[in-house]
Amino acid sequence: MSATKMLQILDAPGKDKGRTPAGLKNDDLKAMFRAMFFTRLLDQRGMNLQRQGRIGFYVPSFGQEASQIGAGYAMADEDILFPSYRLISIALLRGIDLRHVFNQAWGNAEDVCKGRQMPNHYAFPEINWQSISSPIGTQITHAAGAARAAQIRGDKRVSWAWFGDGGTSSNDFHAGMNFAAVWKAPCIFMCENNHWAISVPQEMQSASATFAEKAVAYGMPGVRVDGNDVLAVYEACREARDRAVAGKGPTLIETVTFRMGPHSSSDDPSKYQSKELFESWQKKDPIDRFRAWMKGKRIWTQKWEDELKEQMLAEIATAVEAAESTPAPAIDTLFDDVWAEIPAMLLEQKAALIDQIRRTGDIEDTGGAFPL
Amino acid sequence: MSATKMLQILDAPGKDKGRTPAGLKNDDLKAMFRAMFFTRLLDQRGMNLQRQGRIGFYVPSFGQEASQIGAGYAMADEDILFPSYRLISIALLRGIDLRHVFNQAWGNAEDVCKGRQMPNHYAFPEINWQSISSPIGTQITHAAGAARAAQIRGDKRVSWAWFGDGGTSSNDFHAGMNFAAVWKAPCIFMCENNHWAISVPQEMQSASATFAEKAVAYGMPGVRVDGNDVLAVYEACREARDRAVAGKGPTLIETVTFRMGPHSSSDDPSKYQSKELFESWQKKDPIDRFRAWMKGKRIWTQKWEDELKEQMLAEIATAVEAAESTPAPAIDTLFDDVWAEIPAMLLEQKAALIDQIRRTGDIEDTGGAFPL
Amino acid sequence: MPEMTMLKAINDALRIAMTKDDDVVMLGEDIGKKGGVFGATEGLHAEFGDLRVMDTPLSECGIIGTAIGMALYGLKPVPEIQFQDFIFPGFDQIVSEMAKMRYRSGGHFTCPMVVRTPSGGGIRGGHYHSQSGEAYFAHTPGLRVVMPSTPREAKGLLLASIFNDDPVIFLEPKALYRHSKEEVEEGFFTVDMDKARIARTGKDVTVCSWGAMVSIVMDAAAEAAEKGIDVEVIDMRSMLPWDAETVIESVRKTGRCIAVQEAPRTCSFASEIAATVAEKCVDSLEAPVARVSGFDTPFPYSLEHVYKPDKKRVLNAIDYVANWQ
Amino acid sequence: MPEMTMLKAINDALRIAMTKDDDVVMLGEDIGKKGGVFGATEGLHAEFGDLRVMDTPLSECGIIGTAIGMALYGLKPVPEIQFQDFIFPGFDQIVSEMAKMRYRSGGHFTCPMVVRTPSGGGIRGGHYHSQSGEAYFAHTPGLRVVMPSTPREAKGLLLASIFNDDPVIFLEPKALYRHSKEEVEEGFFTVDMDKARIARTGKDVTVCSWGAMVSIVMDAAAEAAEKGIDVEVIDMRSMLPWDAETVIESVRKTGRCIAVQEAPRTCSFASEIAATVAEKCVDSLEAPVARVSGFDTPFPYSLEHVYKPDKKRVLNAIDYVANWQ
Ligand SMILES: Cc1ncc(C[n+]2csc(CCOP(=O)(O)OP(=O)(O)O)c2C)c(N)n1
Ligand SMILES: Cc1ncc(C[n+]2csc(CCOP(=O)(O)OP(=O)(O)O)c2C)c(N)n1
Ligand SMILES: [Mg+2]
Ligand SMILES: [Mg+2]
Repeated sequence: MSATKMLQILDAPGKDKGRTPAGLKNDDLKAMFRAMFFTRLLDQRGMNLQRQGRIGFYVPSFGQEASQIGAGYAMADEDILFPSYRLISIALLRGIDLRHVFNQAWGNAEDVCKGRQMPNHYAFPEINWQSISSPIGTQITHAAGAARAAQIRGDKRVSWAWFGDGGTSSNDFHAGMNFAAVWKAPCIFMCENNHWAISVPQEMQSASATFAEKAVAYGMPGVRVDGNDVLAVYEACREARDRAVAGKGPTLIETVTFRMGPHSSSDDPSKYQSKELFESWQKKDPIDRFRAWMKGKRIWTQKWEDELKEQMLAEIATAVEAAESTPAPAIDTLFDDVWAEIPAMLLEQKAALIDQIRRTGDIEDTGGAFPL
Repeated sequence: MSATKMLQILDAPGKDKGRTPAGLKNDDLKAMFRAMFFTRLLDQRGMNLQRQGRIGFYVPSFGQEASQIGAGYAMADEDILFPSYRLISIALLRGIDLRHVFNQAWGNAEDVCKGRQMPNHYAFPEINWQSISSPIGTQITHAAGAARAAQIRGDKRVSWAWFGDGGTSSNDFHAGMNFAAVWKAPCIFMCENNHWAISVPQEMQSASATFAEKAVAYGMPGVRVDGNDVLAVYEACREARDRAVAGKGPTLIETVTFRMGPHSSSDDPSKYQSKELFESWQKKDPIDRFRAWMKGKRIWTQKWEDELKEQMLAEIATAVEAAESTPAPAIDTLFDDVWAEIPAMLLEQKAALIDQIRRTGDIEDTGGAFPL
Repeated sequence: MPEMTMLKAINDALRIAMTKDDDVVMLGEDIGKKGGVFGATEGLHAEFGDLRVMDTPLSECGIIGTAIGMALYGLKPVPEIQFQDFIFPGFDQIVSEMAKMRYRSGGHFTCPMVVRTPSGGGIRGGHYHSQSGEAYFAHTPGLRVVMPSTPREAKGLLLASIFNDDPVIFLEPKALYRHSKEEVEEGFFTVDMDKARIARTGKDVTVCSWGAMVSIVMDAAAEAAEKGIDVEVIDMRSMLPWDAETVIESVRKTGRCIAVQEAPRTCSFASEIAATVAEKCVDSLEAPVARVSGFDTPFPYSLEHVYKPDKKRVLNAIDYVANWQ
Repeated sequence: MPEMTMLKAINDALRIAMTKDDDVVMLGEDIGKKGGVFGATEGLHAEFGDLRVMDTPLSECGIIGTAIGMALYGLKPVPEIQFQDFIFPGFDQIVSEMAKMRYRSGGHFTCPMVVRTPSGGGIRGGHYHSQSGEAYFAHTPGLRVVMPSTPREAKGLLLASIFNDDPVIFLEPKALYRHSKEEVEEGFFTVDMDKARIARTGKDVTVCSWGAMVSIVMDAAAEAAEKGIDVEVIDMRSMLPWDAETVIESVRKTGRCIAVQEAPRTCSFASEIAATVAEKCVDSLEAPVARVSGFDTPFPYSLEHVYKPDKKRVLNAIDYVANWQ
């Protein structure tokens, strides 16, 4: 593995072509496909819901399904995830109930996060999925710290941090990589290079030839892998995890992929992205590539996919309906969870609000549209 | 030049040994020696003054004179300096009046900075020496920005940022290196690797094999040079400057040297540094090495050095006396220069203070000792 | 005079500044071809090119730090931070460098520059696209902290900020970007940021606010007038330095005062106004100085409309102080 | 009971916490072999080893960010920031992550941890080794902001902070590190940070302060007593959440109030106290609430003693409010 040469398996030239990475059975391959496919369907639905004005915001991961699921499949249950906002695929793979996803999108009363954050800012404690925030990169130092904590406790658990090409410019990338490397902490840094940070192309993000090479600055191995090749991503991650668990320290993995949709439901790439570039990547669609490979291996059939699709769409529809019909959180929840207990000063603010509503009636929701 | 192999000239094996870098005449060599030697004497005096309780704080650069003067000699007058607190040598080389140095150490009424900053936090506008602050690394992005500004204006001026091994861990190192590289800005990043960030040794600062290698992360050349070899440092800097002026972008230079004194007048290295390590570096004293080389070339004589020393000590003594006998800044200067004009709210605070002093007398100076 | 949204007025001010002075440069995330996520820099990259309108890597530390370097060199940088909530990775540069440069160098080095950034709620942005951080900046001597309340104010204050010798944090009330419209003079003009603006004269209660809250306060004042309460509305414009005199003079007349803001309450600029008014107007005050503000919680998502002070909440406070005895 | 300096009391508290609970870990610059630049962690590295007392690379962003990760994992990290002035490179982690973690995750993830850092003036440290930044933190819901005023308070409040479920910014008044001495109980005990401490009872004037200012206020109170002015001194202990009740009750009794701090004046915690007192005690106040504070300038070097409120300045304010009519 290398920081400059790109690992490929799916349709790589030569001997790699067609091999199945060690440890993967047909059922695994099918599960990987299923997860990628499900993500695509979910994203289409999420974007639609936003276009219809039913939810305020959505972040799809069109084109990045292999980069995500390859990694997700390499993780162990006990591992700890420090995800970005563009990563719902792995939560689904780890078995998160779809209702949680849509409850969060609506920020309703049953949302795990109590309607306090924008859509796509999930927290799923039952799968060690840490709470997502918007500031780019902040989770990277958390992952390094959690990995150090596992080391201190003597636990064999690996922390995974996800971020984009843009995220490599953040303060926390620099600090997180450096601390983890000095500590030789069991941490894997996943850089999804989807070529864009909103409208800023990768060559304006960094003058380095690759993002994987940034590992050199920290004395850490850097691996560059074809991010539209789910098997290559899986293998690179698996090896990095083995290293981490063996006490050999952290790894930076760059998955080279492409954002095949807008940055989010608020973005219009036509202002800054050429049609040709988009089309050249469409040809490398990670689902299409994996499907073709599986078909060649006779693991995939059209009938299987059709059945999957039907089931999945039904599942999504049910979850959407349930979430949409759940009311918003109660007003007094606004004051919970700032501190472990509500202090007197905040109780007073709460009482004043409740008193005002009692006297002058409900507060009108005037809305507002998210631009980004 | 290379990020992993170390450039040496002074007593390097093989053909480099003894060669004089292009462009340096005997007078230049003597000027370089003089500047290194002067710095050493000044630092001894500064430390003494602090020990005697006459100034509050001092930062010496014992052992780093070659690393600094080699670079200082490679700069052009029009270049812009973004120095660290451990770099008075270059200000002296560029002809700063010694009185400025001691006025600043005393923070007296004639101090360029009006007594507002700790000792060693100089600002020397007449030599493009930017104002120094204490937070580590903040000047690195400034240098990148000034270099970009020169590029925008079409000026052939180079910005120089100085920082230590510890400084490479700062947010601003990461951002400054990245921005400068993406912009191909005429900027030189000088990392003085003196092996310590106060008590933290370089191997706890970064797991990378060298600091020069960090350049790879930014797609920028990195150069590792013997920092106790003034000629090697000069040559590396000269080449980097030529590149910058030619529009070829920034360079990171790591000068490998050693902090042969305490971190500052407040530090005691015996708690964390072995005597053996110190002694091994004492043998590589940059002034001794350069003296030996010059002697071999018959450029140096004991008499010349003795005369220099006498002159320099007298010069220092005069400047110390003048600075020490200059009074502290007037109390009302406290309110100047926060904004371009003093706003009403601050005028009111000033008036209240002046009024109080008028009524209740002068304010007592209770002192306080700096621990770091 | 053409009618402009606040976004258009800001875009216009930027274009005028760049045309007037070659030293004005802009840098930030997505401000180039995309024209900014809100469109404030629309068209400027095409007009002024790569060297004057720079898309940057994703680092607010880098954006502000390099802008300071440009200012030290002699340019007039106008960096954009995509959301005020994302200014914190560059906070050290603001507090330690930008704010203190003039003072620490004895006046020899200065960094006049304007950090533009959308601030406040109104777009369903949750914790991280809605905060009002003015108190952080207003507690930092050396900075100017300015926030406009209408399109005309935005243009005039932005031009005044750019052609000013101090570093400015210019907070743009994103709720008004598209939802405010006003006739705005063409060409170059400035608005005096050292003076607060009396947006409505009145004799019963003084209400101080800034940014997007001003129009809400104006609505509340109109409704209060129907009930016979005559409200004087002060648009603060600048929070550091701030014009206490105008406020004090008003409260000496009305005897009652309210400060209205979106930010959390504790240690806020509303607290500063209340403290100052209570001290300076102790003899004329006929009621406690009330603060209407966001709660001491993070900015929420689903309940944003409950968190942000609205007309009802302001009216409630007006009733409270007007009826106090 | 042994007599301890504040430094010793803090060192003692840290040792007790680490002995009591294996999950307590420390990280920071120079806290290992060197024992911290002030010596607060002296001996702890030798006693508890590399895994529990970690020297880190020079990055406050890394120190606070990784400490949050450790807290999320279940440890109880106690990071040290070498000077409060150097916390700003990690400010984003504090404001965006540490403070909001509990709220944004619906209470599912929390990061109880204590960021210890020396604060305030008193060592001739100039701009960057002297600042009092409490207002920045006290404006950030979700944080606790605590500052002790004596060695005993330091030990008890630090232990209370470590064994507490919220993230705490623990500001150590460096001026008192070596210059305060007091008898302090041995072993584990805590001090209630939710309650302000009445350091001196009095009936004429209430003076609120915290950290190093408390002993200066106590001196001033003693001198005022000679002039027949009976001062009640309140040590706030915590600035967020803060105990307004104790202050209000006191001012209802004395009718006069002063807040004393080292920090710059505008948007400060003294402003918060003044605003709240003016609002809540409007009927009992017999004088304006005065603020004695640092000026709205950076912290100076040569004129540090003029910048920091001293006994004379406090007495001046006491005279002012006591004689107000
Ligand atoms: C600190 C910070 N600055 C700016 C933003 C606004 N922003 C949101 S996403 C984004 C681009 C992120 O790009 P990348 O890291 O490549 O991730 P991707 O969206 O491509 O997956 C930006 C600039 C932010 N969220 N946080
Ligand atoms: C942001 C910040 N954190 C901590 C400090 C305290 N401090 C002052 S010097 C220093 C070590 C610097 O080491 P290095 O960068 O290697 O420079 P050197 O002193 O060795 O020249 C530290 C930690 C500081 N000044 N700024
Ligand atoms: Mg990207
Ligand atoms: Mg060093």
